[in-house]
This record gives sequence, C-alpha cells and structure tokens, in this order.
Amino acid sequence: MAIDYLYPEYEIVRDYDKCIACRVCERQCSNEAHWYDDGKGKMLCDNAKCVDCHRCVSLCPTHALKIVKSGHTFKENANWTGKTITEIYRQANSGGVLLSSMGNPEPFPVYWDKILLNASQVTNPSIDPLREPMETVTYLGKKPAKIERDENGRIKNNLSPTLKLSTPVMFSAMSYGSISYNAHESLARAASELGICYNTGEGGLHEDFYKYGPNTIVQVASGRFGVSKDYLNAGAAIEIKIGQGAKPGIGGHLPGIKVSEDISKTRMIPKGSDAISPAPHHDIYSIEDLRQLVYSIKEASDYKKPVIVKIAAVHNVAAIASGIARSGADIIAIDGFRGGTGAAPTRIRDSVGIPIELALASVDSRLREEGIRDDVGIVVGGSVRSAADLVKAIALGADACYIATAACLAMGCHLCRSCQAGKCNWGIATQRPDLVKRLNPDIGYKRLVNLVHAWDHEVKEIMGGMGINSIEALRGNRLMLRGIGLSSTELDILGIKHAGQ
Amino acid sequence: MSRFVIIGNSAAGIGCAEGIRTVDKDSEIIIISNEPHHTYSRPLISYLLCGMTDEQRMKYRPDSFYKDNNITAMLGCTVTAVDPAAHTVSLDSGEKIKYDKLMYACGSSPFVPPMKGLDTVKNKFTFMSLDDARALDKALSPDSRVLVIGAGLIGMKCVEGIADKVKSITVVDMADRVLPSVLDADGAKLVQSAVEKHGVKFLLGDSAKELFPDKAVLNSGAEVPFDILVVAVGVRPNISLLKDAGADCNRGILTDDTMKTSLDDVYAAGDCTESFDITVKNSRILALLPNAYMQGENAGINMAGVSRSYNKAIPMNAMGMFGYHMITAGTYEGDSFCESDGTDYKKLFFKDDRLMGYIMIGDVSRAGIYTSLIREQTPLSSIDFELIKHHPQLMAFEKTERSAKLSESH
Amino acid sequence: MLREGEIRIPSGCAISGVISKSGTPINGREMIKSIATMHDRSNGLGGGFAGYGIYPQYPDLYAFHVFYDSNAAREECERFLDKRFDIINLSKIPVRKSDKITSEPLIWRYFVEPLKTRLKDSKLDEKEYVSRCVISINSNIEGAYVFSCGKNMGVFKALGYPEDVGEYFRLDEYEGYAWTAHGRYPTNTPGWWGGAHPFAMLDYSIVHNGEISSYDANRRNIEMYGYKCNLQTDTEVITYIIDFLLRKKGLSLTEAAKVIAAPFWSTIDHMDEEQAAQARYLRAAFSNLLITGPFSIILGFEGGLMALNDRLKLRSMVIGEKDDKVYMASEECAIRVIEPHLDRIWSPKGGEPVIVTLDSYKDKVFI
Amino acid sequence: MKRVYVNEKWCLGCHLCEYYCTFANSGVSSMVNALKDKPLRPRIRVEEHDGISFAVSCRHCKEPLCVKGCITGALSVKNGVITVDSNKCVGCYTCILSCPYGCISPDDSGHAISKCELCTKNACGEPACVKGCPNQAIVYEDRDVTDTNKEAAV
Repeated sequence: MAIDYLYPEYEIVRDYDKCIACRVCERQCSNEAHWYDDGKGKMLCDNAKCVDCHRCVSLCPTHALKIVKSGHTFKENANWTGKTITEIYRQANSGGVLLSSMGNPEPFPVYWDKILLNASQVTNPSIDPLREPMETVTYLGKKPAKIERDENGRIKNNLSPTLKLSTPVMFSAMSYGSISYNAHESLARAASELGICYNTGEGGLHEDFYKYGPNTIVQVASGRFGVSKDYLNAGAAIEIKIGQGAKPGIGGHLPGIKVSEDISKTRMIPKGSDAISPAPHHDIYSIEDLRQLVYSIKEASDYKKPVIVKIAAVHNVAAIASGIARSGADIIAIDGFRGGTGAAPTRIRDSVGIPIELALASVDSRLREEGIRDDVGIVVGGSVRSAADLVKAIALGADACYIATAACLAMGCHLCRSCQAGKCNWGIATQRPDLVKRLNPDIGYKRLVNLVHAWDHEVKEIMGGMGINSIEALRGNRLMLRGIGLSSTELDILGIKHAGQ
Repeated sequence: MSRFVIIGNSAAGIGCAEGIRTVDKDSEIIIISNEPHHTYSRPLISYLLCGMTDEQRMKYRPDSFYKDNNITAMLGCTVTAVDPAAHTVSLDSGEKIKYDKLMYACGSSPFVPPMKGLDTVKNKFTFMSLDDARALDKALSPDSRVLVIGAGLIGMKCVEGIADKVKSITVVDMADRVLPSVLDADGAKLVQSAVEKHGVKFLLGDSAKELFPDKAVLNSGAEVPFDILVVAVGVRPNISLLKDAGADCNRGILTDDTMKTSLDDVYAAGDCTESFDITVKNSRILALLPNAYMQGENAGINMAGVSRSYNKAIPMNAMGMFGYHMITAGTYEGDSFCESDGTDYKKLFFKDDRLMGYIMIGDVSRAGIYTSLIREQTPLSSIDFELIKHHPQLMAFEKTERSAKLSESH
Repeated sequence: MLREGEIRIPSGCAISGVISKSGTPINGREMIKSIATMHDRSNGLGGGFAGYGIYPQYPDLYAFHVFYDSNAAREECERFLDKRFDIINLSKIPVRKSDKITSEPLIWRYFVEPLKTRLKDSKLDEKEYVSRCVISINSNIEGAYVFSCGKNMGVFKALGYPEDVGEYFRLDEYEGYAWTAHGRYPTNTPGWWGGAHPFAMLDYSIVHNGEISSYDANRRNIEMYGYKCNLQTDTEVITYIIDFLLRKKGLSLTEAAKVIAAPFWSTIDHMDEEQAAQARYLRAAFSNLLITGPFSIILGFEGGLMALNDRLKLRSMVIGEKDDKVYMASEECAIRVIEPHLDRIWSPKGGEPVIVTLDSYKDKVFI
Repeated sequence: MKRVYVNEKWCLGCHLCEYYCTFANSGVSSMVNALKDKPLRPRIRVEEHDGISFAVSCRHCKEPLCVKGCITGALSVKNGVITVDSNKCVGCYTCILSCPYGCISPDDSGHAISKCELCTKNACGEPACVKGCPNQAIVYEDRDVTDTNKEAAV
C-alpha cells in the first residue's frame, strides 16, 4: 500500500466512564467509524473515517462522545496552510478535480455582519408586534405598468402572475437526487403549511409531490431533467436556472449510481444513467435566447405562472440582471458565492463569484437607475443565515430571500460538507434507503416550519422597532442600514451610510 | 333488574361476575361457594407452600372486590340442588335462591383412584384447594419422606412447593415421563433431570400395587417408604348438580359457544365443562385457569344480554419447576421442528399450513406469539415461517399485518 | 450643520386646514389664528401656509414662488424660465418685515404659462412639462428653489413660528376658498426656508405631521419615476407619491389613500369581494408606496382638501364641521379658536381619508 | 386512550428505546450508573431483520389475554393501562404464554414479570421510549376508534 500522506482531520473522543456500549454510534455511522470490540468489551473507532457530522454525538444517550479537530499540523505557514498541503496530497494521489460540498468556506467578508439596523426613538414610535398587526406578506412579480379601468371605472386586475408569500422566505432549489425524498417531502409540506414556496431544483417533481404544487417552484435547468408540460404547470412558478452561487459557470453531475428507480422516473432518464447538467443551457447563448425561453415557458404555461430567472452573483451581475428584467422574466433570483451545493469543484466554489450583499445592492440600484425595478421581483440567496440577514437583504432591496443551507440545518444537517459522498447520516443528501429514513418528514417539516416562524417573529420584532408595520415599507429602505468598518467603496456599492453618519 | 346467581368463586365464577359487570352495572349478583374463603387462586397453593406467596397475596381479586362490584358473596354455603324449571337453587341451609340467570362454575375435584391399602395410610393428601394445602403443610416436617403419586401438573407443582421442607420426595407415575399431558419424551427428560437436581427421585412407568401405613409396594416390586402420601393422579369435573337437573353432559357439562347449557338460563364455565378445542376440532375438558376465566367472562356477557361467542379455546400451559420454565400449547400432531441445546428446548408441530402446537422449555420468551398463531389459526404460508420457527417474532408477519398489530388500537 | 437635502431631518409638527364648500372666501388671518394656537407644537424652525383660490386675477397661470440665495441665482433661474415659459407677471412677494423672521432669501413670484412651442416639442402634457421644469430648477440651479408652482394657489413659508410667518407674508391680504398651515418642530435643521412646509408640486400641497419609517423605501421607488427628493423630507416624498398616484397613475383620492395608508391584509380579508380585490390590487401594484410610521397630512389640491392619517393613527387629527366649512387640525383647539360652535367634530380612523371639495368641483374631482 | 404506537417506516433500529426504557424503570438517577455494565431489561424490544426494524411493547389491549389469563390477579387494567403488581406475581409466565405480541418478559428476579406500563410508575411523564426515539417511530397517541375520533377523522 502506498503511503497515506493525509492525517485524519477529526478525532473521536470517547469518555469511557460514560459509555454504556449501547452501540448507537456504531449503528448510526454510515462511515463505519465506530465498532464494538467483543473481546475488550468496549467501543473502538477509526478517526480517519469520521466526517464530523455529529450523528453519533447527537444520539449518544450519555453524552460520552465528542468530535474535535485533530491536533495534527503539517509544517504549515501563512502561505502553505494545512488545507493547501492536504489538497496537493489529495490531487497528487488521485489526479482529479477536488470536489467539495456546501458553500464557500473561505474567510471572505460577510457583509451581513458589517451592516447594522436602525430602530425608532422618540420622534417616531416603535410598534409592538404583539399588539398591532405586523405584515410580512409578500407579492413577488411585476408591477403593472398602468392602471386600466372597466366601463364602470373599476380598476381592472391587470397584475401579471405573482407569487404570494406569507413571509419573504422561500426554500431554494435542491433537486431530488441531490437530496432525499424525505427531505423534499419535508420542504414541500413546510412550504405548504407556511404559505411560502419550495423549489424542486433541477431534478424534476416526484409524482407524490404534485399535490404541493401551489407552494412549489419548478425549475428548468440546463439538463432539463423531468421537464414536461405537466411539470411546468404543476407549480406556482417556473424558474430557469442559469447558474448557482456555489459553482457559477459549471454544470452538474449526478452519478448513475444515485439514479434509482424513483429518481429515474422523476428525472425522466434511464435508471443508472449519469445525469449531466451542461454548464450552459444549449439553447441560451445570449440574452435574446433567454427571452425566447422565457416566452416559450410562458406559452407552455398559458401566461399563468411567473417566470423566475436564477443567476449566480458574478462580477457584472447588475448588467445581467438588467438584461433579465427586460427579458420578460417576472422575478430575478440571484445566488451569492456562499450558496450551498451537493458537490462543486473546490476551486470554483472557493474562488468564483461575489458576495450576495454586494450583488443585491448593485442590482437593486441599477434597476432603479434604469427605472425598471418595479418590472421584476428580486429574490436573493447564498447564505442568508438569520432573520437579521433577511431584514438586511430586504432593506438593501430584495423582495424575498431563498434559504437552503439554513433549511438543511433545520432538518438536521450538521454542515459536515460531505454531501458528495452520498452517505449523509442525517438522511438529507443521500439516496440510501436506510439513511433516507432517518429524516422523518413529520419531524423535518415541523422543524422547517418552526425555523421560518421564528424568523418571521424576529423580522416582525425588528420591523416594529423601526416603526415599520409592513414588509413593503422595509423593502429597499436602506436608511435603516448603516455600515460598520467598511470602506467608502463598499458603502457606495451597498448604498448605505457608515454607522454614526 | 335481573338477579344473577353464580355457583363457584374461582376463575370462571369471577370471570362471569366481571363479564356481567362490563355490560350491566346494576343488577344483583350472588356468588355462592362451598369454600369459606375470599376468592383465591388455586394454582398458587404450591407457591404458598414454598413461601413465594401468602394467603393475602394469593387472593385472586382484592379484598374490596365484592363490594366494588356490588356482589353478594355467600361463602361457605353449599348448593344442594338446581331447579331449572323454578329457576331456583337450594342451599344446604334449606334456603332457596331464585335466579334469572344461573352460572354453574363448580370446577373439578381431585380424583383418587381405588388403591389397595389406601385406607391404611394416615397422612394422605390431595393437592387442589387451599384447605388441601393447609392440611399438607401442617403435616410436613424436615424429616418427612414424601411419596407423590402422579407426575402430572398437580403432582409436580406439589413437589416444587414442598421440596425445601422435607427430607425426601419420591414421585411415582404410570407414564414413562413427567408431565405426560404437556411434554413430549425429550422435553420431559430435560425437566425430569432438572427436578432431579433438587433431590427428587422419580419412579416412572410404575405404580403403587399396594399401600401400607409407611410404605408403598410398586408393581415393579420396588418399595418406597414414606411418611406422607400425596395423591395427584388427576381431577374429575364436578357436574352432578347440573346433570341431576337434566343438563346435557358428557365427561363435562356441554355448552354452546355462548357457554349456555342445554337448560334455559343456565350457563356453565370452567373446569366442569367441555370446551371445543380448535386444534383438534372436538370437545374436551380443558381445565386451565385462563380458559375458565374467559369462558366465565363470556358467559357473563351473554347472561347480561350481549351476544358474544367464545370459540378460541386451546390447550395451553405455563409452568416452572425450580426456575426452569416451560410453556406449551395446542396439540402435538403433524410435522415437527425441534431445536435444543440441552437447556433450552423447543418443538413446533405443524400440519395443514397451521401451527398445531408447541413446547418451549428454558427460554420461553415471546411464546405467546406462537400461541397466537395457534389460536388465530394463522396460515403458515402467510408468514415467514422460516424466520419465526427460530424465534417468535412479529417480523415474520406481512408488513400490513405488522402495521395492524403495532399501529392500531387493540 | 447640513440642511434639508443634504441630510434627512425628522420633525414633529402642527397642521391645520379649512375649506369652504361653497367657495366663500376665507381670509388668511383665520389660518394664522388657528395655527398660532398650536404654538407649542412648533419650535420656531419653520412655518408655512398654502392658500387655494388666492389668485383669482390669474386663475389659469402657474404661480411660481421662488426663493433665491442671490441675484445671480435669480438671473440664472429667470433665464431658464424665459426659455420655457411665457412670464406674464413677475414681482417680489410682498412681505411685512419683522425681527421674528430673519435670514430672508430673495422671494419672487412669477405668473407663467408654458411656451406653446417648447411644450409641443417636449411631447409631454402640460403638467408634466411644468413639474419637470420645476424639478430641474430645484436640482440644478444652485441657490434657486421653486417652492410653489400651482395654478390659483400659493405656498408661503419661512423660518420662524408659523403665526410670524403668516404675518410676514401679509396673509391677511389674501383670501381663498381653502387654506392649510403648518408649524414645524424639526430636530436638527440649521433652518432653511426651503425646508419649511407646506411642500407643493403643481397644485398639490402637503402639510404633514409625523415621521415616516418607510421613507427610503418610498423615496427610492418614487425616484424611479422622474422625481428627485432633494429635501429628503417626508413631506416632499409624500407630495411626490400623491402627484404620482393621482396625476400619473390616474388613481382617485380614495384609491391613493388605500395605497399610502393601505388597509391591513387582515382587514382586506373581511371586505366584500369587490372591495377586497381592489384593495389587494392596489397593495400589490404599489407595494413600495405604502407609507408606514406616524403621519397626519392635509393634502391641498385644486378644488378641495383631503385629510389622512397613517393606518395605525399614530398622529392626532380631528375634523370639525360648521355649515359649509370643514376644519382639519392636529388639535381640536386649533379649530375651536376660529369656530367655537361646530356642528360636528370627530376623529377619523387611521387610513380613513376625509375628502372635502368645493360644491362646484364635485364632478371635477376624482374621489 | 393514549397508547404507544410504532411505525416501522421510521424505525432506525438504533435501539435507544430499549436503553431509555431500562433507564427510566431502573430507579437510578444517572443513565450511566443505571446501564453501564448492567444487563439490559427493556420493556420494549426492537426487532430487526433484513433492513426492517421496529420496536414492540405492550399494546395495552382492550381485551387483554394476559390479564384474563393471569392466575394470580397480579395483572390488571388501571385506567386503560395494563399494570403488574409484582408483589402478587409469582412468575408463572402464563402471561408470556398468552401475549400475542410477545411483550411480557421475566423481570430481574425471575420470580415475576415486567412489562410496559406506559411509564405510569416512574417519573418519566411521557413514556421514555417515545421521548427517546430520535425519529418519531414511536409515538404516544390516542388512536382509539371512538365517536370523537371518528368525527375528527371525517
């Protein structure tokens, strides 16, 4: 055997005084890091197999386990970090592109954390959300260009199709295939109960979930998996996915091994075949092609569904968004570079794209400068982590936010970032039936509902503090924001003043 | 308001009273028993002797039972006659009690066969009632040599009950094995040797030819000296009162599946009746406490006006000897499957796609799952028999059946 | 200190208004008396009035009231106007000097009408043409500020307590069918005349008491439609919103009220279906023009007044009626002082507009 | 009445129910002290075979064969819960013979039986197996077909 240059990243620490050898750790570890040694009468483990997903830690009834970062260090320096060295070893070993999961982990600035919110004092009363109505209902879509009246002078309803959300949060695209049936069911049921939407991702819509259509966004991506007329008409909106924050400019690949009977049916591809999403849509090589696809989809859905175009936040996102706003799309979704993924080339994930905060601010400003902000709704995602991030996004100009990593966390994800292995111990990013069943949608959906309810409460508290009692009065209300520790360029892009100004 | 009269204060009689009360909370219930005791569990008399229970704990129902259930208990009263035409029962006191519905649950009595010289034996006992047990216990001393005639259920439980109180015990039975009514030969061997470890001596395939005041001479010629004799060769159902009143009887009283006898408004239950054994599909005496209770309960429900059938009777038995347990049920017919490691023993009998009977000794865990297969006449083809034959388990059932068992209210 | 337009300045205030439905002329003195009663609601950093029907001699000309910081600014502005308008009359606005009103700018008044050829070339309707010219002056000509530009109406405002401002502008010499007045309590203005209220665009004028928390959401939205919020005041943005909704979008006053003080979704759910559909439409179509936070406003327009509170009624506002006159004010005392014997007085609910027009305008105003 | 119900669809075969059950009925305040190096005597047992697993515990039948067959009167129904008076029980195992679900086991002493009593005799509150199940495969619900439940179902 060749020398293994790598050293386990984590150490499993077991307190043998507490361990009752119930073996739940062993039974629950899909990486087979734990086992019971009959001879010794105790549990043993292999640190090299541990991915730090905390399944064993969470289930251990006596709290006998913890996982710590291995104390091992290479002879690293500021330039040659342990991570860099490890990656070189791995590539020298495999000759392949490094793959990673979830969002960009690198220490780039998180602008949400450099923005502060305002509150009312004296001149304007704060509003108590427990006493007064506090509204977070959001309509996503185009605003009508002009008022039309019937012969009796009554206003005609000439609104374009819109998405009505009880609160400005949606679950962003995660395909059936990248995540499990039970994860999809949890998302679908939660969206239904919450009065928001979840997104099929590019993997089609399982027949069991057509019933959640009014709360479903069906996605059309470059692979066109599972796309049919019925599919397009099954949801409340249709999203054309151009790009994704974690891997702008890159396609996707679901290995054939994960294309089970059920997934093959849902994706409408042969069982066991690789599902490859091309990097571009091969019918969209320019903006006018996009317009054609938008209108093809509108034709296919009888102009009854809003069309969303989702792009990754890249350098010239504002200009691209402007083009999309003029393409007939009703909603633009922008995904920042910290957005998650089931698998992406590490180099792309960690080096391509820009933060969603800057992308959002520049898109919103640009569309307003062009007077077309009311022609589209803006939805942003790519690591909206809390109600505070959500409020900041709305105040910067978003109509609503997409959340996925937070949703996965709510369902139990522990961010071990090993989705690509398909052995998710939490039953989310896996298709193995014994693992999938670990996510009981009765629990998963409730936790999602709880999360969004909690955020909604927090948004209302924050709004009330600002003296705002409806989310639309927060939208684009950048006076409610101040930067902290930001350069004047950053403040300019964000369109906010510095704290104290 | 009716008056229900129950003759008998043991499992069938109590079952009857409880059955009535599930339907009718108000009508009068009278329980008549020739024993003067609060209802107690007869099978516990062996546990009483060895100190695993006492007279208070062996009460079958709490002290407040009659009061709680608004029952008039006439204890120590013997019924001398039943007049089905007049709907009365006569007591030894001369009193006549009218009934609207009558439950006859008089159980059975020890059978003492004619044996030469029996009348010369001073310390001779049967082992059926609390009074039997009290009398035997009084006679025992650490020096006693005890001869037990009969290695059946009663004899063996008696052995267990007195083993630690006496000098020696010898058991004689005509059969070639212990517990012949419930065990096969291999199983019996295991139990026998387990009991022998406690100093008990068995003389099987033999019987007493003649009894003397201090010894028995067996057919084989062997002599067994003893101080105390226990005769436990079997029981006979107490049917005479009803038989005299004109009820159809075989060896036991015959009833329909509501437990009604051939006499109007007269029901019978327990050891004095015959039951339809669904494993062999014929009528026989199943003198078992669970069977007695359920017959009585079913009768009570019918007596109170709700029609319900009792048609799941099967022979079954659970007993332990010095902590070595055995559970058996059904009939030992058909093909068999046997597993044994010298301590734990299991034998299943199956025929016509049905489990007919089983014997489990040692490890008896989850035996009820097998019992249920027999009682419910479950087609073995509908379950995973290969799986279940090694261990009783619900896994062997179809998914929908499992789900019905585990996710529905029962 | 930064002045209005350079920074956002919240302020509390007093407002008052009166209208005679029959068109009976009301002397400006009445309004001074009314607003003076609420002296404590102002802090001497701004006061103003709007009078309707005050220029019967030029009813069809736009009356521009302009503050100039210098003659140079005036000359530049007049050159600008000359190119675009026929100036029928120009003069300084007569004032009564007083030690209570200081740091006066130059205050000029022009009665104008758009040059026909320029108007035609612009391909705009007349009002849009005028408003763009005004926005252009205010945005581009340093030291010039048009603070009133409607027909047969005028705004008079200055730094000082409102009663002193009224005296200064000699309002006792004006009569109109309707008046509004404003006393200002800004928190941090250095005191700039242009920052005083009312704020006007064409014949719409707004007096406003409150501080709206939706300001930047409203501003950034309305600025997409050709408005420029130079002053960064609530009153300015509310005026533009009203102008946008009424003039550009053709909404009725009631409909506009349902946009800026929209009924709650929970209230809409209890409306009858037609009303609910309309309310939902207006909220969805103009969601970014919903104004939240406390406000009470009196909108003046050609032929009438509209009073409106925010939907939670976080600011006081009472309405009084006596014969053909309707009074609107922050406090009842401001009404009682000029009309002690009212037929009726009430406090309208949050979001419930009170619209009063001249009888002769009943059919001309889109209610 | 509320009973424990299990759904094999969600059972992970983790066996935690057995440990939580044993702990809850141990009378010991620390789980480690209750279970470390001690025999496990749960009143709920997980069956596992071929990727399927589920826990089984007393169904608290409305027509309980164990109670009817009990020779001592130690088993009785109290407020719908089948409970055992271990003082009366002599360990004859007739109930083990009777129970169609295989849910009754000998207790530690071997002279009596132990069975699920829905944690009514310990300080657990909601049954420990239900609380301890990580996937809601074991739930504590009222599924009796009563008039009210029927209406709710409609």
